[in-house]
Amino acid sequence: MKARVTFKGGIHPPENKGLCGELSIKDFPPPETAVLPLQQSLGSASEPVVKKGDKVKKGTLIARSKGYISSNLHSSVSGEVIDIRKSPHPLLGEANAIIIKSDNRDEPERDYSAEEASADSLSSGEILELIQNAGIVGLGGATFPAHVKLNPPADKPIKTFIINGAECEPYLTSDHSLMLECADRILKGAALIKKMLKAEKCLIAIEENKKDAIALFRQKIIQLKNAEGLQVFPLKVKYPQGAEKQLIYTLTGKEVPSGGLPMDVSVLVHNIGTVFAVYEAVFLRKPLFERIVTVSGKGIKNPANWRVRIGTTFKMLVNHSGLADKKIKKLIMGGPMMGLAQYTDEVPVVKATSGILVLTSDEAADFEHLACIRCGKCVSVCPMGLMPAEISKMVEKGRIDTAKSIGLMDCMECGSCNYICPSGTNLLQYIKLGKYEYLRSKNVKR
Amino acid sequence: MGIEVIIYSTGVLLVLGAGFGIALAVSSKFLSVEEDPRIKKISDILPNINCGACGFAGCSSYAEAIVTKKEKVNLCMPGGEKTSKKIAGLMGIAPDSIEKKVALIHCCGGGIGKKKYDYSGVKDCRVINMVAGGSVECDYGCLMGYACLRSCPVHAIEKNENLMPYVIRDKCVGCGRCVTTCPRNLIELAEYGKKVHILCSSHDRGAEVIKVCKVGCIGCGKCVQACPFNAIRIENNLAVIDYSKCRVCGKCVDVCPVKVIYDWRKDFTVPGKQQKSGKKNEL
Amino acid sequence: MGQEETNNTGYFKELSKGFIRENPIFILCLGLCPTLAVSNLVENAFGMGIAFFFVLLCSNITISLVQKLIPDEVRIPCFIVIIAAFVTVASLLMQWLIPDVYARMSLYINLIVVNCIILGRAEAFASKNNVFRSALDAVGMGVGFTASLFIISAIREVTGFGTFLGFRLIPENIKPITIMILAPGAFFTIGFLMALFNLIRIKKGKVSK
Amino acid sequence: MLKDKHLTVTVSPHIKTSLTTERMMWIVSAALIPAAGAGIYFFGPHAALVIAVCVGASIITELFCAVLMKKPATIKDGSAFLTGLLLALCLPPEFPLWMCALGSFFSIAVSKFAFGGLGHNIFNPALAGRAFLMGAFAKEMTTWKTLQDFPDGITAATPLNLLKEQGYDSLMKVFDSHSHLFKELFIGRVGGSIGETSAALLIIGGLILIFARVTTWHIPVSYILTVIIVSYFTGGLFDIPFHLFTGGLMLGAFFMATDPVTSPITPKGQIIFGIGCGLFTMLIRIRGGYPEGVCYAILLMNSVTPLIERFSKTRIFGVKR
Amino acid sequence: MTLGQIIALFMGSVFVQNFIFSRFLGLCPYVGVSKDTPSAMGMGFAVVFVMTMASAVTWGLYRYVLIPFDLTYLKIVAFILVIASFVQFVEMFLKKAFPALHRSLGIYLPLITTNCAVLGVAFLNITQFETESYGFAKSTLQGFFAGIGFMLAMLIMSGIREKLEYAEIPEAMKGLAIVFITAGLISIAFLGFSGFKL
Repeated sequence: MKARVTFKGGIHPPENKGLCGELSIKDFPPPETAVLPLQQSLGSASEPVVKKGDKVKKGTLIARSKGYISSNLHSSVSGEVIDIRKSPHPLLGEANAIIIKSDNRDEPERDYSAEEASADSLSSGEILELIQNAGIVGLGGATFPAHVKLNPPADKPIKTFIINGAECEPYLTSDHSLMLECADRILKGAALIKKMLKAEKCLIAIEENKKDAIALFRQKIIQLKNAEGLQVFPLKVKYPQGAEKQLIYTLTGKEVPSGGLPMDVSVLVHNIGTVFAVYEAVFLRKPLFERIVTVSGKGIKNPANWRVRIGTTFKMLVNHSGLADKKIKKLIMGGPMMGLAQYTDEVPVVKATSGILVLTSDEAADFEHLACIRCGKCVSVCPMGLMPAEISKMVEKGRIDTAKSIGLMDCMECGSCNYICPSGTNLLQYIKLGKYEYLRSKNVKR
Repeated sequence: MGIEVIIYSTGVLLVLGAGFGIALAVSSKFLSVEEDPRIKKISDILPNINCGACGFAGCSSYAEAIVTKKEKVNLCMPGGEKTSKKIAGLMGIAPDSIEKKVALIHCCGGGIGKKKYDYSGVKDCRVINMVAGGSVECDYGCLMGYACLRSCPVHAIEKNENLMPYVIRDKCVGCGRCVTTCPRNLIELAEYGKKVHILCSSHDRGAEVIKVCKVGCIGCGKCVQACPFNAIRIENNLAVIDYSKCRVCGKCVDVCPVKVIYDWRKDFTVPGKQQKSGKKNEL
Repeated sequence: MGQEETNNTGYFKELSKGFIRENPIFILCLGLCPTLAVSNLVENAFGMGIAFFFVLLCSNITISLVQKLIPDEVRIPCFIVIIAAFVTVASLLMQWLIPDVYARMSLYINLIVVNCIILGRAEAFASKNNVFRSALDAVGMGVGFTASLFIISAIREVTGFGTFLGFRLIPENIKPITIMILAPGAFFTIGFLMALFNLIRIKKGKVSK
Repeated sequence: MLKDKHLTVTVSPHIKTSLTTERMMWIVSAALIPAAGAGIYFFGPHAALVIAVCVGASIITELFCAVLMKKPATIKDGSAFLTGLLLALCLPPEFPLWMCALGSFFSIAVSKFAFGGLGHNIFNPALAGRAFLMGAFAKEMTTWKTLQDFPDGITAATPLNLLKEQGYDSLMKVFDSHSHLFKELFIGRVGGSIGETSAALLIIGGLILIFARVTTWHIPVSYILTVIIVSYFTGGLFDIPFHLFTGGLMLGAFFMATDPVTSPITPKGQIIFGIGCGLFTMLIRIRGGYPEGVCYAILLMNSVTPLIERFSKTRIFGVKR
Repeated sequence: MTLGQIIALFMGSVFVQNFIFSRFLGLCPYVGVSKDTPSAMGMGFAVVFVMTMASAVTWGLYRYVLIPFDLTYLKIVAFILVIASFVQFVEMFLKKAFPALHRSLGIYLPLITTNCAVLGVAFLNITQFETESYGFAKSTLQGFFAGIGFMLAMLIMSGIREKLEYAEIPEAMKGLAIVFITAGLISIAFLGFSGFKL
């Protein structure tokens, strides 16, 4: 199996990455009140270990993981727990959250700046434990708990570890700026994970539009002493280049089987941000309570990349960056292709927040929905080789089983079909509806 | 034409007929397949709208199940008692009685409740429910995406003037498709005879309900006191009627301060009708 | 089919149902092959209609007469033989009376034997009802069929040839739409007439609601 | 403050391409303008009238049907305009105007709106209209106009007609040499339908479509390649440019067969579709009763499009064949 | 028979004189069973089989029984008898061997009995080959090809009808009306084959 030039399909939406200007990371001041939703990862929500009135410091564990797929949650400010109540959640609409009022002292639980010398001699189990304690989840957006993913079953060894620095979503530059700023640390984290997994290769995949990052990583790897198997892999600029299955196909030529996981083809993919968080957790013993967030979009006056505490509300970030004097239409968490539109700016930054976009009405134009003219563009752009128009038509007519038989459940919801459709058909919405109905009918049958 | 023509033709036809008759008779011996004629008869009796309420793939497979697996004969909701009696007569067994059930939407405020945000996209409540937890402030309110309306095989659900879906009780066949379709589980099958219902599903506390909806149950308990048969209880901030005790007296209807209890005998064919909402706010 | 209820209905209803309510072509959608094939000229349509009427009437009467004698298993072959006999008679008669019309459409006259309407009426009606009712049914159906055939052929002849029963209706200098007398024209005519019937039914349904 | 703004909420994605159906239709129409212009230039003002009547009748019929079906009138999406234009381009320049209107009516009302309007039709409306007119008024449809500035002694027949009815020799009598014939065919100074004559302009238009990403290369390329191969094997080298540049092949391959609604949705299906079109075109041209087979070939393939789609499904990523 | 003749017969029966689109034979099963492709295919195969065999059998009957005894006027009765028994046989066979197929074809299998296409091909064989030799191979092949043409028409229509299920057809056009309009349009396309020089 060999690496490919690229995968089949995909689209080229306008990048708009230049909006952010220079790619330095600025520190965003800790919020007055931090809203920390208990549900930060896939799986079950974590269980609070603090109660109203408790004093916490920056990095104090405030909620423990509950169940196998779940993650820890730490306070992002020092102060007092004032409530645990339902509040807006960027993914779920509304969910329980721990509200912490800052005492403005920003006192850390321990010193997070010095590197632990002993990190190199830790065993795999110890590293995993550190990662689990730090509450690390996949920071690309899927928010799958990292310790679960990094601990594959014994019969599925990982040969290739891929670091996903594609950042194919338009507008977003948070990973890019992180790569430029923290290349050394990322490489350290990468080496650590590679060693832990006993992987043969570690590929750092970066889209070609980030030439400076590619050059930087290449240079750093040459300087590194034990850079065996470490390699930078430039990717063609295309959406969804960063999608796990497509990335694996491009880099290794292997296709993850339908319904399978990357470990079925001996590959593990982690986002660049996650690798950095692992570095921090293991070398600095720092839990995940802040992350890089791109605040951008044509509705924002001064777009930038911020290092933001989890729990900061979108409102603070948006107000701080300033609203442009344009007709504003949407507030989105994440990229414009897969991000989630928000109904209120009261939602807090969570671990999954890679960007906050304020789109004007000319960027996020809906156009009149016309009848499908069967142009086949959705078929040719679908990276999963599906026929989105057919699937959505069948879902619309209630033929969920037929839709399933032509690949309904293989869709990864990248939205390429929806982007390209000249008729303005909301293909992805129908596909999502179909998935929902299918799962529901399966539950009913049981 | 002489006599010989007639003899010839009769002869030829006789020979032909006899030949094929024998061939057919022989082959039918070898190729015969046993099939119960009752299956076809039963599927003729069934309404053939293939709604699936019986739990089978369609009317014909239900018919097959009745004959081959001795399935119960009263599973067909659309056909009702008449059908089950007919089938029972055919099968030679006593029919089980079935109560006619109709769908009931436990919300009357969607059109009047407050909007959380402007939604654009596919107008289907199942989709809307996926976006930031639904587009109306009330977490238990109808989203007015009309998935139930479209799922109804007999077109028994329509929109009223507040654009809320409502069930035309006499058209409804009780197949239960809308029940499984509703993303917020607002619809249930209720007995046709019990004509007083509480049309709200909100488990929020009273104060929160008032904030978001004019016609939401606030759990005040007045109906509980008014009921002479102890048929109403407050369950998790929501009044619930126990239909086994309810005698349809209608006393609870008048005491309800937010008017979420409806009596269908009083011509409330359209829930929410008496609420004069100024503007029509469709999604 | 609910035939057991027909005993109570009036004779006129029996007769008239074939005209519109159970029109064999537009509503029951039976016997389409000859309808399409011979409806390019009104003359042909009449020939077909009469032959059809004759066979339907005779076979309905005969079958309702002998229904008791025929065992259930072999009834269809018996019906077919009876019908085939009358078709033979009709075809021989036409050959003698109107040889030029017959020459144009002998194939379709012969194929009356497998016309779904005749067999359908025999099976669904004549084998269960008495002679008089069967005859009424046959007359109704036959008239319905012939009338439908007449409408279709009139449309096709006027548009396709510009004539009606050979008389020129549309002046020579306006070119007739030749395709109407070809195969596609037959399909279009019957398709749109069916749509028209549907439309009427929908409208009626709306009014009664 | 964002709170004061009206936030719209939708499911992802939040951005969309700017290439809408509407724009696609107008690009196709624009790409046809050179060929239409050439038709008017060569055949005179009546050709312009034919185009105007077809377009006008199409739009009026579309409006009429939309009102009748209580659907929003969709004139500005350009589909009716395009249908009318395409129909006009495959009619003879001297075609009676009322027949033009009738053909347009048939195209829009019967082959498009009876099936539910844009996106639901099975057959290419313009071609269905042309085939209808061919069946209805065969004589008028095959009466061609003599070109004014043409070498003397030219009959009013198209080259394909000449070849079919009078044979190769008479064709060569009209055009002295192969190279002259091909030159005239390429430029378009031959008898024929309004928009079919100028192969060069049609190719330019077709390339515009492909580069503007309105259509893909699959159908035109497989169609034209099939014609090249079949004509080589049936007639030799001379036949290749002749069959390519005569008649409606270029118009059909670039503008008619690529009609998205009536062609298969998958790339593989589109290639099969193109090959089928090519085979039927050549079959009808060589053996059929009509000199030109493009129209019928595409219609025939339209009718089997659902079947092609059924057997040319895409391979789902991660699923082994 | 030469290969050229066979090809000519094929083109003639399948395309030029298609049973559905130009001869209007066998329309009842055509509109009835063409709702989905699998059953259209099954019905198509059944028709091909029956048509071929019916052509062969009626040839024998006509050539060796009806002509020698001068009973050609009895052809209607004789043919229908033969075909009816034959279809009965096919039906029994299907029921035994392919019960699933038999169920999906449902009430339409008996309709092959009254399928005018089957009887039609027998009559056509007589009339078409009256002037020339009424050969066994020729008439059987004609039956076979006519069946293929019928099946092709069924498949085309079933594909289109499956697609039409998702179309927004006007209320009045739904059902058989649109099927006939579609058939008309297909038959326009088939006009392209008229005047073939074979």
